[in-house]
Amino acid sequence: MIGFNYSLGLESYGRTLPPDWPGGFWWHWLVFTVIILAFVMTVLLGFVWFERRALGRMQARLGPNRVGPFGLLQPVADALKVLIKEDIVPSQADKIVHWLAPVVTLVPVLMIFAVVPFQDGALLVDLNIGLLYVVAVSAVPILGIFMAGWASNNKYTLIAAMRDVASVISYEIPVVLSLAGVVLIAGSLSLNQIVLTQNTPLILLQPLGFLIFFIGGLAEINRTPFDLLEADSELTAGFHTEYSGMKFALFYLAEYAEALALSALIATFFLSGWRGPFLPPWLWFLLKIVAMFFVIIWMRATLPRIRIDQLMALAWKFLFPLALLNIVVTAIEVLVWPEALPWGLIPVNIVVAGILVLFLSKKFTLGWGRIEV
Amino acid sequence: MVIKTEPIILNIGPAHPSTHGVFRMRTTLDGEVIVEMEPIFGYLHRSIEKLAEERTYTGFIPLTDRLDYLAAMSNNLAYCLTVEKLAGIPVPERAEYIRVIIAELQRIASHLIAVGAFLQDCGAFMTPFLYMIREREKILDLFEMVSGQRLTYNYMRFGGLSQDIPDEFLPALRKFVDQMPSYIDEYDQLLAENEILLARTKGIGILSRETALNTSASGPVLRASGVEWDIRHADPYSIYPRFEFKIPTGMVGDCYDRYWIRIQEMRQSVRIIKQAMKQLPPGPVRSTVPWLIHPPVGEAYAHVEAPKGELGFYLVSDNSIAPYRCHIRGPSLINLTALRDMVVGWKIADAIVIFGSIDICMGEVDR
Amino acid sequence: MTLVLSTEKLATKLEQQLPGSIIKSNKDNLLVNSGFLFNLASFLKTAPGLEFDFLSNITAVDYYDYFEVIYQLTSTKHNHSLVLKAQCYGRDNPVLPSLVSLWRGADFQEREIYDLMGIKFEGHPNLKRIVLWEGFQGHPLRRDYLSW
Amino acid sequence: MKFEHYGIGIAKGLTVTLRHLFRHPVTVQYPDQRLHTSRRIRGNELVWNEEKCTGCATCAQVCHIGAINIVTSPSRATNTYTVEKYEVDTGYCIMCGLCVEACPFKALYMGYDYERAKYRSGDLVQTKEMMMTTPEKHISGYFYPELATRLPMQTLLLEKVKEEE
Repeated sequence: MIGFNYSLGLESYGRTLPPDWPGGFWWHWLVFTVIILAFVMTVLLGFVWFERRALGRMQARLGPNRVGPFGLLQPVADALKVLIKEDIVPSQADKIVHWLAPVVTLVPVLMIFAVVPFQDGALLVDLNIGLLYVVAVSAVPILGIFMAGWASNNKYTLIAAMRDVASVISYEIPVVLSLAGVVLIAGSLSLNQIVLTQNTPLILLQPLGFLIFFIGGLAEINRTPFDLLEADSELTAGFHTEYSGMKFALFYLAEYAEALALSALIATFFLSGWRGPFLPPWLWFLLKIVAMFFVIIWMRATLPRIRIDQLMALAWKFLFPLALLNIVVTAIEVLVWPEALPWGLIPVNIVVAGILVLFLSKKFTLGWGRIEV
Repeated sequence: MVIKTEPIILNIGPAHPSTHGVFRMRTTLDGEVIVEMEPIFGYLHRSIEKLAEERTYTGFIPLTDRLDYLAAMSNNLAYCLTVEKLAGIPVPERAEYIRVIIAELQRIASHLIAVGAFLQDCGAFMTPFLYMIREREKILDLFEMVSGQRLTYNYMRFGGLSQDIPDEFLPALRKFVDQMPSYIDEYDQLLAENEILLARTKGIGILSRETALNTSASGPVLRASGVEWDIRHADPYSIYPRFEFKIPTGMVGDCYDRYWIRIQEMRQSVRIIKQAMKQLPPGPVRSTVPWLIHPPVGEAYAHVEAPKGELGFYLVSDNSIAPYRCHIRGPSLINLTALRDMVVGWKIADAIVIFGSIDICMGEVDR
Repeated sequence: MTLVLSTEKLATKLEQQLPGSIIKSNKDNLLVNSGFLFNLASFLKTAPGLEFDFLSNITAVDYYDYFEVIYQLTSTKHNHSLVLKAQCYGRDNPVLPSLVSLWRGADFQEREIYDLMGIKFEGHPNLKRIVLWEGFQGHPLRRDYLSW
Repeated sequence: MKFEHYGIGIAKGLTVTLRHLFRHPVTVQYPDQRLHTSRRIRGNELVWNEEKCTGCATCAQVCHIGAINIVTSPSRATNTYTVEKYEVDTGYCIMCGLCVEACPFKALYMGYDYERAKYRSGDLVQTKEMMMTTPEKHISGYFYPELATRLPMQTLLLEKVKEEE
């Protein structure tokens, strides 16, 4: 990619290609699809339980503890309940779009995991443009959400859908730009390759990129404090107001799958993925995902929601310039002091990030205020 | 530049998570901006004023609990003060002190709900609400101890209280009063400096001093607009002149001021309770009043500073056992007058926050 | 302590200002000629030394022969209060001038009185039922209203 | 939105929630764990002492809901009233306790138990026999402080919550 020799411990991890499977590519495809689906679904159920328990404890209550040991089977019970519920479609709704929306939302989220490495080479397909693929696919679910909001024929859902489209399109830009820094250092777009090059977790080398990616990612998956599209105090339930039964469950799953995907991507890009001492790689990967998800839950338990114009202003006036500056700083570092990269630039980068954040925090204001009508 | 779009009409309520009951805001939206708002209520109208005319003076006390059910003790107090004024009933010293303690506890409880619900309207997912519910629970425990009920207390009577406080009340109260300030500090730490909360509330829904007075807003809403008007201080009832307390006033009149004032008032209430506990004299808590009173022909208006504002009862007596006319000046209803002014021009999200910051109770709005 | 103004003195002052406006004054309230109500109220709101800037309460009482509307005025500046009363006759179409243009706080309260007592307030910008629905028969707070 | 405090406010809030993660939750899991209610609780039933009752019907007059239905007949021989029918519709009753307060002969008490939900509203009507004082029926101390001392102390959340200071 750039004229920078990248040999940060690549040899020690050996081959990067997927191992040869007995039946060739199709066996590989089948096994990994099943593994990914099983992994995602089980982890999702675990996450639902984890979020509810953690939120409960943070809110001085217990959380679900009735079904199974420690309430572990609560998500299963919820799933069963939601399966046997009546599926209500509003009479004025656009039936086909209404039906299709949850599928369009959930499937692309699952597709993200195709390129996420669980171990060295253990991934469905090691795309050499994996990062571009992730960025492209992760933008598709808004289509489903907009379909849901539009087809429900309800003003709340429509407002929520418009908010979501606006926020996701805005936040794609800082998110992608923040990933450019990762790519500059790693020298590859393949997610497996990015992990392999991270002898030091990139969160240390790219603190600003991490910050932008985390905030932008939260906004894209609509978690607190950016949960505008299902702002329960404003828009009752947002885009899925008119959904019930299994279709609602799919939206619910998609929401958690997005959170899982964000955690997995942060773990891959910034926390050196599956790499770590002593423990098996997949366990490291899972631990990092859970840690990231805990941070997301923690923020949900604490923070209020921001307003739509503040959300947009945050993207365009705060994160976007920061992301551009981040690229410039990273590019200069990579070009000028390539040999100082692993350790020498960590304090420099952290200081630079701090200064930039402080400077921009001082400089800008958000929001429009009152509009004379 | 603002792009105008085709206006859409959105009914926020009557069944909506953040309308605090069955309140309906019929808003006309231009995109996300509210260009017109009309409050519609009456879904909970029970005609309590008419019911009062069919009941004895004493028999109406339980119904006052159902007005502002988050501050039932204040309603009891206001009604009993009015009847005492109408009929000239003396109140024993000890009862006055206990009334003050109870009313201030009720103010804390109501403000806890108000602030918690307000923060939840801002989008803080349940956490501040549940923390504040936890503290309110302790107050409800105390109320349950004295009155036997957790929400509809029916505790005050003309000329005192229904029963004296039990022996275990004061130690528990002391414990609560010692704990409470640290919890208020914790709420401050949780969200008072949070940038997102500041962004959502500072400068939002400004109610100017003139508009606040002109629209007869009262309570924290009026004080947030910079008017130092607290009936406990301006027109003291009961024994409030004996206590030292400050009246927190806001500078701007925005949502943050209203939030901040409620937090400060809780601190002041704790202060009043501490003073009242020190001075609490022994003695009877109820002067001998017949069950069926026949107040002389006339009328009386008495008001108290209820948690939500000026709560007044206007009673007309025709010397019978039932009020000839009972009018309730509910602060929730009248504070809503300014809602349209505050809301128009802001976004839906702001409208919810502004509405939450007024802190109404639909039981009192519709009556 | 909110000072309850000595109504006798005030009555003479008002009588000088607006002759014929005060029908009766006793210890704690002023009975106002309803024709002069609006002028009197605007005088009370602005006159130096009085400045009743806060209309705390409006209510109406049904005395069968007439309706009496009671205004509780307060001045937050001077901390004094005054009770005004106005009477209107006739059960079919009792009318009083509206004070909304002086104190907007009268808005909902006058609507409530209109809804429950049936007193029309002339000049109210949006006089319609507030807690009951449009088309409700009768006015429940009247003494002769029978609910069943 | 201005980052006036550079995110310190957010960080402060996060510490509060994190601290609560290690605190004991205050939830009471109701049917399994029960707290003692107040000694003065106005439970949703009335308890009636037939011996003390003279049939004066003060309770029925005082009840502003009209939930008490009492029919008495004068018996000339003993110069008393006999209570023929005494019914309380606890479906209408709002547990205000005014009847207990008003009873001049201390014959009426609030119940201490509160779990009296029924499937039919008709079952909520307490007849004379159901209201009689029996040994297994708990009487609340509402308005009877001497009865309150027999009841267990109220569990307070204040004392239940132990903070790790």
